[in-house]
Amino acid sequence: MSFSLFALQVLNGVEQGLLLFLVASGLTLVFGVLGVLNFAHGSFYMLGAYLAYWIAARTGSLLAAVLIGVPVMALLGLVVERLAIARLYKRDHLSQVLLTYGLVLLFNELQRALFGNDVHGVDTPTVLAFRIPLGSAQEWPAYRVFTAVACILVAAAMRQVILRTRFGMRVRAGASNAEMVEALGIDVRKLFSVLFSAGTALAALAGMLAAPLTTVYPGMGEGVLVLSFVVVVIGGIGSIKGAFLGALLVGLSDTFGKVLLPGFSSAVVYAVMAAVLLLRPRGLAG
Amino acid sequence: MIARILLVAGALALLAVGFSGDRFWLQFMGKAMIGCIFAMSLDLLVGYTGLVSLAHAAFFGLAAYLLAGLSNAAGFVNPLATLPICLAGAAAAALVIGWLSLRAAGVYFIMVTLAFTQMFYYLFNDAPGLGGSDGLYVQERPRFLGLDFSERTTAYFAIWIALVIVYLLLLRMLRAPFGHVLVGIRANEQRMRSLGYPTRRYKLTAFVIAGTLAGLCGYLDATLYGFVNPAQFSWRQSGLVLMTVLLGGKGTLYGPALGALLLTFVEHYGERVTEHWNALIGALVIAVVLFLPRGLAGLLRD
Amino acid sequence: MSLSRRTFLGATAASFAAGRVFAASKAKIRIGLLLPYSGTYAALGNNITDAMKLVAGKLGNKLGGREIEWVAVDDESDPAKAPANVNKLISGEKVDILTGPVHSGVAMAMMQIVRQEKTLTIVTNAGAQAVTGQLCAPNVFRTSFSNWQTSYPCAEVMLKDGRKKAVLMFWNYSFGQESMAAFKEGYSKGGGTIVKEIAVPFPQTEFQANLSEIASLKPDAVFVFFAGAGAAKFVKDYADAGLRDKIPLYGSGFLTEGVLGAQGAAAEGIKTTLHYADSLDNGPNKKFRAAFKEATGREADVYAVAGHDTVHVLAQALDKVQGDTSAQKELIAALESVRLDSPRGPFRFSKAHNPIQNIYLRQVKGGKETVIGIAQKEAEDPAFGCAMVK
Amino acid sequence: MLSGELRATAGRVRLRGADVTHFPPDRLSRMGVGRSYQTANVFPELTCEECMWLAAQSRAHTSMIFFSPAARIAGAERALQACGLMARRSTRAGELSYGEQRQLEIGMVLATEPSLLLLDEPLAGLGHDEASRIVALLREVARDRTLVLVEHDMDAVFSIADTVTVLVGGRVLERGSPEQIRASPAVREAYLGTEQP
Repeated sequence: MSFSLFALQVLNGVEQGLLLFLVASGLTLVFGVLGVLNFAHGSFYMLGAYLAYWIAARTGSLLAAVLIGVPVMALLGLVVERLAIARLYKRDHLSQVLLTYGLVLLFNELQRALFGNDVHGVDTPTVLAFRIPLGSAQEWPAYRVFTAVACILVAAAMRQVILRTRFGMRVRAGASNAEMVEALGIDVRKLFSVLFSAGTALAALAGMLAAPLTTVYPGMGEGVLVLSFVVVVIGGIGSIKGAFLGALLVGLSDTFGKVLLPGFSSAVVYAVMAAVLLLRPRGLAG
Repeated sequence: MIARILLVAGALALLAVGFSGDRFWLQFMGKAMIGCIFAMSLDLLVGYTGLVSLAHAAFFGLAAYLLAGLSNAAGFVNPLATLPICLAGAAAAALVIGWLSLRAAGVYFIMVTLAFTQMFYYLFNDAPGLGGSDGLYVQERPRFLGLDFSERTTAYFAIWIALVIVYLLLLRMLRAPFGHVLVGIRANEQRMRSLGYPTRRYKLTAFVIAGTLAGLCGYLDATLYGFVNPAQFSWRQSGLVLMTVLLGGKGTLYGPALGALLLTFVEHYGERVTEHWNALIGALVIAVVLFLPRGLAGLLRD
Repeated sequence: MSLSRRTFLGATAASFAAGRVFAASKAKIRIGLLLPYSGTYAALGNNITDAMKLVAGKLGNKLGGREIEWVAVDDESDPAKAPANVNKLISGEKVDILTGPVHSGVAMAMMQIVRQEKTLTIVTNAGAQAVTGQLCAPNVFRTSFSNWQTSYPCAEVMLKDGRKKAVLMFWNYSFGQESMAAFKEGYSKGGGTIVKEIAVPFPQTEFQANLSEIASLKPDAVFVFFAGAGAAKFVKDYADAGLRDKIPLYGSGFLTEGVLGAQGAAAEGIKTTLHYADSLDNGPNKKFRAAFKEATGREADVYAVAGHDTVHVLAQALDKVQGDTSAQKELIAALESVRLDSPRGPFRFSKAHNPIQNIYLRQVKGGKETVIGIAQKEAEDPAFGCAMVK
Repeated sequence: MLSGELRATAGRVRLRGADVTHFPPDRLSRMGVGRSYQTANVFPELTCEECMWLAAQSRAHTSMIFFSPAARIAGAERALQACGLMARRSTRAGELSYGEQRQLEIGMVLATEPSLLLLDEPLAGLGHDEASRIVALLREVARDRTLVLVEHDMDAVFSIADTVTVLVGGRVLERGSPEQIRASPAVREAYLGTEQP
């Protein structure tokens, strides 16, 4: 592999990892603070992508889709938390897994009923519909650069919120000891609702940003969900920093797996995960 | 006492189906009974040891593929040879996956087992010579001493015997010291450790036993249908059996078996009622989790 | 008294016997549909079903004089559930004729059982080679295509265009693998060289790493197999990476079927081969497309055409045997002699019971699939390993 | 840390001369270190008898027996007797009073036949009667075993202990027999305050 090709592949891996981070960060936050393993997280990603398609097709603008869609999904997250997830906080993991698995089935049907089974494309915003030449042969669509930058911005913003705001302080306290937070007189229920809704919005935002890149199709959430699990496991549950590192590692190992071990590339990611677990059973940041 | 009579009556009723000779019901109930064994074996982990594993389908699929491989490539048809090999294969896989996964506790364990299931799925889906997503036929199904297990009746009785043996075996195991230790681990693992139990070793043993039984299910399934496919490895299958255990009532052994039977029938008749069959299942799962956490067995006891 | 009693008994017996004959010819004919109505391929299952019901309706809902009773099972495109679903239709519902499925893994499970049970079966989509190859059986027909048919002819097209060095890229599942094998067969025979084969795990849709690789390899052309969501994504990524104008893209027709809208301008100029195109200019096609649109509000597609042809094929053959499905030998002979003027052009069965049909060369122009020629006239699948072909 | 549940950041833990700093709790238990927790830590779903059984079984080397039913173990019976819960043997541990749960827990530790017991505030949260019952039990236990007791109830400590170490802010303030401690002005000032007996 020539150096320029190698550099290009690194770029591809990082870009893939960044998008994955956006999904996984919501998952890890919700788990870290609420203690709920949310299988429906992938469904929020999928619904986000479908909303992006649906709104963009009507308004002609992806930006409008994000501005309308993200609040809608945050609201959906709030409703789901109140109706279903809130009943799970004191329950075992089995109940959590199954209830959210049931939600996955329901959301799949919801998507079928609302949007049908077809595959849809979403146009990239016209401002970003140009390409940046890379090397002699290949070009990179500007939109990919945009999503990568957007993901980094979201990551930075999350870091600021968690480290510098009152809300973030409560989130950190909640992640380390939920009972303590309750004892301090903070309304944990409200904190949990807001956080779950934020996690949902993050997943949906990732789906919306990814929509022009991946196209929109039924079942798109499940592959992302399993990969996000791998990211969270590698990174260490509840750790945003870990999720960031994990996502980059997964993105890179998937990219290089495809090039170096074609035919078994999908198993590479899981092998990496097994290796990390062997060395650090609680994840990179755990 | 009443429960015991009901169980015996149920077993005899299942046995009676074997004499009906009806080709549909033989295969239908055969599949349902395999589901019973599958759910009971998972209950050993979920209900008794407190381990929520999503790797169960992997062992099922692995044993099924092993049988297909032994039959197609090596021409092995004698179950006295193929059954031990397939079970050993499932057990070995369970040992490796269990050893790795049990390094992680609680929710990590769930995610890691899920990831391993996916890995197995891709390995079997992508590996050359395994038929890819089309799957494989078991060209020559097990037969010996004039018994041909591609005959539905013969296969049915074999499955029935397996079901009865597995039930009695698990029952006995749970009443033995080993079973008590598992229950202790589920109830309070920290305490078990401070009492001097190397709990991980016990959990791993339970994981391997359950995985081996899941392998038995795969073996029986491949024998009954003569067809194996990577979809049998998919995490949806693992999710489904987990749901069966909860629906039936975890930690009761007979409950999950009951759940498997019920779900087979619901699936058979439910599909005619509505096209949105999966939404129905989804709603059912949510309802069971929220309103019936002890499952059908809990209902029966009250 | 005794006489009249005997007469009465005799009369009853006679009428009973007559009744049975009558019932055999007039009882409803049960047609099983093993198709996906949920999951990724639900749209395909719905189109096949709607087309079948549409055509049956035009024929008075009767085949060979017997009223049709449909028995549909949602196979969810899940091969793990397939054996149980097939059992349900054959042993449980006792259908006279089984049709379906879309997913070839489901088809393989189905073949295993129908070869044993001898149920008359019409495969309406799945293109697995084995169905009319290694596993071919007198009681199994296919009205769709074999994977070979959709890819082999494209090799010649590429060579004629002067593209002698190609990269292959495909989803690593049986549909993709078989399509590639067929293409390679034709391409090497014609003197082309394959620079690299890239297998992408199904159903992954992350292609960037491989696109970078293609860009560095600089072949004359790329031949791909993707379908559905993967096809939509790949074509867009390919154009986004700036490769569309540098290295022309060829593929089996499924690369653009049903996803042209999602692909948009990125699909412009792609050449594909398939046994059908929406824009085929013939009477039956125009008629069928109009009727389908009117009945369902949707555009007909290659899947609907398979449904359309399935019912016409059955109608022709069952008319010949007066609807008597128990006379299977005669019915099979009747099916083998079917000639159809299908929306896809002339249609008849090969000895292996796969359609002999034209494979069209299509190109995307102005966002529309246009037929620019026939890639292979009356293409017949080689039916490797089929015992019925001598 | 002593019982292996928390990892030491520095220093060494020695047991009979062997370095056991990084030993897991189950291994320490098998070496004869029994422990109880600050809050009662039992198996709420199991009966007293079953709890005792599990504890005694851990020393029986037969726990990997799969197919013969669990038999009664003499050690379990003895421990039930010793902690005074014979009458409650088939009550679920979760349904016991808090004091009884403590009794049960000490009984479980005894059933593992330890040579060294680590007890973390065994009297915390107990009423006067219950506490005196536990103190009596502990005095009995201490006769032929080493007992390490962490406790704030000084009366109880003085009545059981041979050696008392007073820790203030993580530092050893004074160490000696109960009499010496009682007499120590430093301890009196730092800990007992005006509450002098």
